[in-house]
Amino acid sequence: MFKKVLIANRGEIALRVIRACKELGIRTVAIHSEADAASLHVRAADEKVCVGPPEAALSYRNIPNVLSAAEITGVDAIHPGYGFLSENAHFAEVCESIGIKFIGPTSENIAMMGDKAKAREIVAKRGLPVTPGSPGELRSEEDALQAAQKIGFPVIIKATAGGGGRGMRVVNKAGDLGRAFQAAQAEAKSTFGNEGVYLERYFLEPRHIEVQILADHRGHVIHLGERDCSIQRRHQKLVEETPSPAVDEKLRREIGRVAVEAVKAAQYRNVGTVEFLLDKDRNFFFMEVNTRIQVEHPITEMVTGIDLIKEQIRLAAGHPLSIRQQDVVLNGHSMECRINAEDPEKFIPSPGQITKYSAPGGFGIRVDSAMESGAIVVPHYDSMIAKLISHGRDRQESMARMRRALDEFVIEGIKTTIPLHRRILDDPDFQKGHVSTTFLDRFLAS
Amino acid sequence: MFKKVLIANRGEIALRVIRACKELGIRTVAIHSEADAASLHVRAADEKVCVGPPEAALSYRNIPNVLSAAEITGVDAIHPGYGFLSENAHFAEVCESIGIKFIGPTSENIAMMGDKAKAREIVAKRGLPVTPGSPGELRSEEDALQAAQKIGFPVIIKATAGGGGRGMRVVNKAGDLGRAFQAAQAEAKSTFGNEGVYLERYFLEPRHIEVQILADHRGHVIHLGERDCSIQRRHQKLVEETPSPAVDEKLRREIGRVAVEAVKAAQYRNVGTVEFLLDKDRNFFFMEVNTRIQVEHPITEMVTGIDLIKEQIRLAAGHPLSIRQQDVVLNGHSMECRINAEDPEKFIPSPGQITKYSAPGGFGIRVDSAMESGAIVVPHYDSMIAKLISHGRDRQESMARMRRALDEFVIEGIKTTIPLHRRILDDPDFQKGHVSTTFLDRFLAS
Amino acid sequence: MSTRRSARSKKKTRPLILPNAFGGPEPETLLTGGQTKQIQDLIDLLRRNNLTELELERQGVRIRVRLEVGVKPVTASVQESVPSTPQQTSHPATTTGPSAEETTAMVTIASPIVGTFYRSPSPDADPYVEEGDFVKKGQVLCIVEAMKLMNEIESEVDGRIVKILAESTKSVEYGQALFLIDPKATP
Amino acid sequence: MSTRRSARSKKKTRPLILPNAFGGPEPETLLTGGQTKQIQDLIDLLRRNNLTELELERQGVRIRVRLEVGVKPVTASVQESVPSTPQQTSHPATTTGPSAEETTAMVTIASPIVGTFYRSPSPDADPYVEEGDFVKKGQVLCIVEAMKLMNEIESEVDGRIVKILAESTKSVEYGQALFLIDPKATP
Repeated sequence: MFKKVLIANRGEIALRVIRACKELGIRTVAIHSEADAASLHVRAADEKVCVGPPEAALSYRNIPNVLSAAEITGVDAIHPGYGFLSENAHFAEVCESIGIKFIGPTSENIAMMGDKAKAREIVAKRGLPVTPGSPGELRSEEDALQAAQKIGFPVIIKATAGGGGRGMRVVNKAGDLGRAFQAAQAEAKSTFGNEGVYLERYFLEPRHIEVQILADHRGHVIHLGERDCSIQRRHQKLVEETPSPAVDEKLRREIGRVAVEAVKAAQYRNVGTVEFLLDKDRNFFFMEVNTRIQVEHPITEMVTGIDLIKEQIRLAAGHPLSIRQQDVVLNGHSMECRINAEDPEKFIPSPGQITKYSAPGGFGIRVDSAMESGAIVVPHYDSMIAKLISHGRDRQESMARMRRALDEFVIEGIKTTIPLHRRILDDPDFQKGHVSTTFLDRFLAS
Repeated sequence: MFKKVLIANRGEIALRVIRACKELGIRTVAIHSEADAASLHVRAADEKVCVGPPEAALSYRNIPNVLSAAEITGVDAIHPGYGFLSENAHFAEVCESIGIKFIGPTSENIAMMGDKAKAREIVAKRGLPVTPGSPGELRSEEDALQAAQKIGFPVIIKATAGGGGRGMRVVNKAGDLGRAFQAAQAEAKSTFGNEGVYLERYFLEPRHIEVQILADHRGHVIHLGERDCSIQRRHQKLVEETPSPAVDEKLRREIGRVAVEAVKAAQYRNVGTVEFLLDKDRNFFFMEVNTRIQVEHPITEMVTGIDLIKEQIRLAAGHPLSIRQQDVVLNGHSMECRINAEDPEKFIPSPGQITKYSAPGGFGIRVDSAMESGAIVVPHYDSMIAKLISHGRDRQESMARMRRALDEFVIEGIKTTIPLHRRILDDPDFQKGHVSTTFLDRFLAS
Repeated sequence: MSTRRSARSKKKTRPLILPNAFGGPEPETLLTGGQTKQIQDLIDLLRRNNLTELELERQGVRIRVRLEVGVKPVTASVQESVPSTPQQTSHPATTTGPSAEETTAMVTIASPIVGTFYRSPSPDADPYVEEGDFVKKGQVLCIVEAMKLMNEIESEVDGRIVKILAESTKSVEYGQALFLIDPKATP
Repeated sequence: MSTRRSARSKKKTRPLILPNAFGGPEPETLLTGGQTKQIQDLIDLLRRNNLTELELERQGVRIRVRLEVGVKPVTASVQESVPSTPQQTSHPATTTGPSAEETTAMVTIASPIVGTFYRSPSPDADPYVEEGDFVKKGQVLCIVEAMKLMNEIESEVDGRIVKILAESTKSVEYGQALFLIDPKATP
């Protein structure tokens, strides 16, 4: 097992990883920008290194400084968290080359899955269901038109290097395709430095269902059930839950099997998430593999009892899987609300000092956050400041706990999305589990 | 189901009950003394009533004021928490007589089990194992001597109305019996207003094992496994865990069956706890029944997923048990550390203002507390200010989580027992689960 | 003695009216609003009374004003730590306390028990007292009903009823101010 | 150009020494406008009342204003105990910063990268600079090794090296102060 791990991240996920390391008896090194010198994740670690100015590109994404920090502190491994360098194949490769273990999949896994069109190809070749779409990257407008006419409108154009809604365009008819193609390419290039785009059938009211997988170095793969992440605003997840109200035991087995096969096809290692679209007729289609720990991983932990960060670390250290598929038991229901430092109506970021912070507690409530009274939410990074996670014997109890915990949560000095979450939980359709990825837009419009 | 419940308690247990009520959609009324006007449990409730000055006897134990508060707010039921009026048969009886449901066992149950000697008699009559001792209350010194000589020294004299170590005396030889008998009687009278005492064999290094039971109004009874509460200082529990390292599946079934039979013998209703001594040869003996929710109930909740406060409320409202014995599954291991506002070495209470309060969070950690930054720990009540509860897949993980959570817990301005808990968790005997009720005294002496 | 039915009194038979057996505590005014103004008030108070030192501490707020003997200047210190200010939730019959000026040298009669406040011995009887009335120490001012018992609340001083702070038939909590009496007033 | 072996350099071959390509940021101390205003208000209050001392503590900020008897000037001190003060954990090569007086009008040369600090180009060579030396803008002061690359750190000003704040062969983090230079000094 590793003796010392550097956490190449900040905020709640850095603290989450530090906690797991402490429980495993591993020493920790925090890195931080000048803006985060007083942050909780820094104080929670055994050692700390300032790696740059507030701008993420010059600090948390600064590969030379991050690796120098790893070298001068003598760590065995680096945990990248999510975001920043977590899906940077080059970074994973450099780590491997200098003998520092990258806690995550191989650099080849990251590179392969990072090319969304390529990933679809590999999965489709195995005979697994992928969203109908262009076979690979689109070379031209004509190429796009041909593909779109074959699968039928509406279609969605996506960046091959994409994620988070950037470089995406929905096209309803052939006449709009040319302009959308060019716009998506331009946005893809400016955002990801890669203008490659592909297209897929666009589903009208799909659910976003993802499956958590674990894979060891011997190629054994298991899945830990699904997460329903349909509550999204501009492709940013806001509320996640497991099990999905739309997935029964039979569908769970089927979609789990496909997820396991998909990552086996890619010789995938460590933890990952396979994302699917689930249409109204309960057909599901592979979308992509996320080669990192996900923000919403805690809900899977709550129902399985399995600590995913510890599993990541154990798998990276070369341990075989300690759990067999038949040992995975899903207990009850869990839900997560992402609390963002944003105006809950206009979604304008609301950085500033938290004058009072008091997190809810008690049975069935978990809070993952690096915030505290007096902490300053800086404007340089993601606006997510806390994850509120509930667990109950069933969806009803889990929702009731979430409601009372949202009522208890006190964050003063900045605006947060807590009131929005409270409203979502009061919505009758949400309460019945009748949601899709279009739910939130309609909810906000009404 | 009840529409509105008054919580006749304060601090963490009042907040615990308020949370359960909110999750059930029940309105809540907090009561408070003048010393607690600004407390979190008061702000968490829908309504609040000041019931007296700081002295508990004139406020929280003031039956006329508590019942008047229930009347003027129009509640259907009263939850007594633990301590204060929770085991007061007269209070339960008055509640029943004025048509307000007492959330707990019947007043007869409380009265019967409150007489410890009587409870032993009832259980012994059913042929269940009780600690060898006097058949009932001791009438005289000669009576005591006769009983002691029959069962053999050492013996322990206990108050029939007792609890919490008051009115107890260990006697090693016949010559010491007379003085100890008189001292125990006097202490029993001054503490409980009842000088009745009885005696039992005194075990040298027993474990304190207790079984959580649930009983509905139809007489169906189930148990939720045991709790090991052997880490005690002067009969005050400090650390509890479940499952007990000393109890295997076979013993659990056996001790559970006895616990269920014992409360069936008393026609017991609602929730309760049956306390046993477990000797080194794994013989167990009935000690008493606690007719209230226990401080340490959360660890049972963590491994069973069953919300005991909600069950109390449902059972009091006349709902039948929704869980059968075979549906009770124990998942993993849970531990609780009671954080007291006390000097961790001298155990002198440390009231005062909490200048900074920051509770630990993350996976497998639960905190039940009504404290916050700026809160004032008043000297009038119990010194317990927080319960830190861990849960893990096994005892190892649960302990590792507890350790890192104790390290994270920040309470400034007053002294707490956190450093003591940290030391206990580092003790090799504790880590191996080799403990008894004498553990802490030896630990503190070394 | 008299009988009276409260809102929830269906099961009630003959409630008793008990004489006052409680001593009411006096509510104190809290520091709220501009601190500068309050410190100034304390300094003025200190000067007017030729004090050398004045210290006030309540609910996490400590104010200390000191005048060095033989020296003109005064020392003042305020210490406040109030993250836990009580949040007002909907409690039965919330009464905002009288302001600082009103209570100067006034005596407050507070409820010694939790119950229901009645201004008259029975629904058709006249109120015990009205605002402006002069009362004697020991005179009954009202009844607070609790547990089917009617408790007479008596005045602790001679004086004039300046204000009646609770509403008849409404519930009152322990320590809630019921009457404000000016003990200096004479008929 | 020169080669040098660091503590973890078994795999290293021929490291490069790079010229300074970074600009060091200057640390600032801040007092918010609101705080200044509040202190002024307290001083005014003190003066108006000829106080000797006034202390105010609220939510972690304590302000004390004192007027010495028979002395004109006013002393003001602000103590802020932000709940999130960085706890000093064992980080590589912790350097306590120079005190306020020392840094007045001084220029701090900070490390623009994370790495290992070396005062000389090779183990057997003389240090680039010593305390008391006069340096020119652009003159190499030290090397910080990172990722097998030797980065030369140059002076940003003309002046005298007042203090060398880091220890050779020890690691330095981003922004860590390495040298204190007095730009007003002349040889």
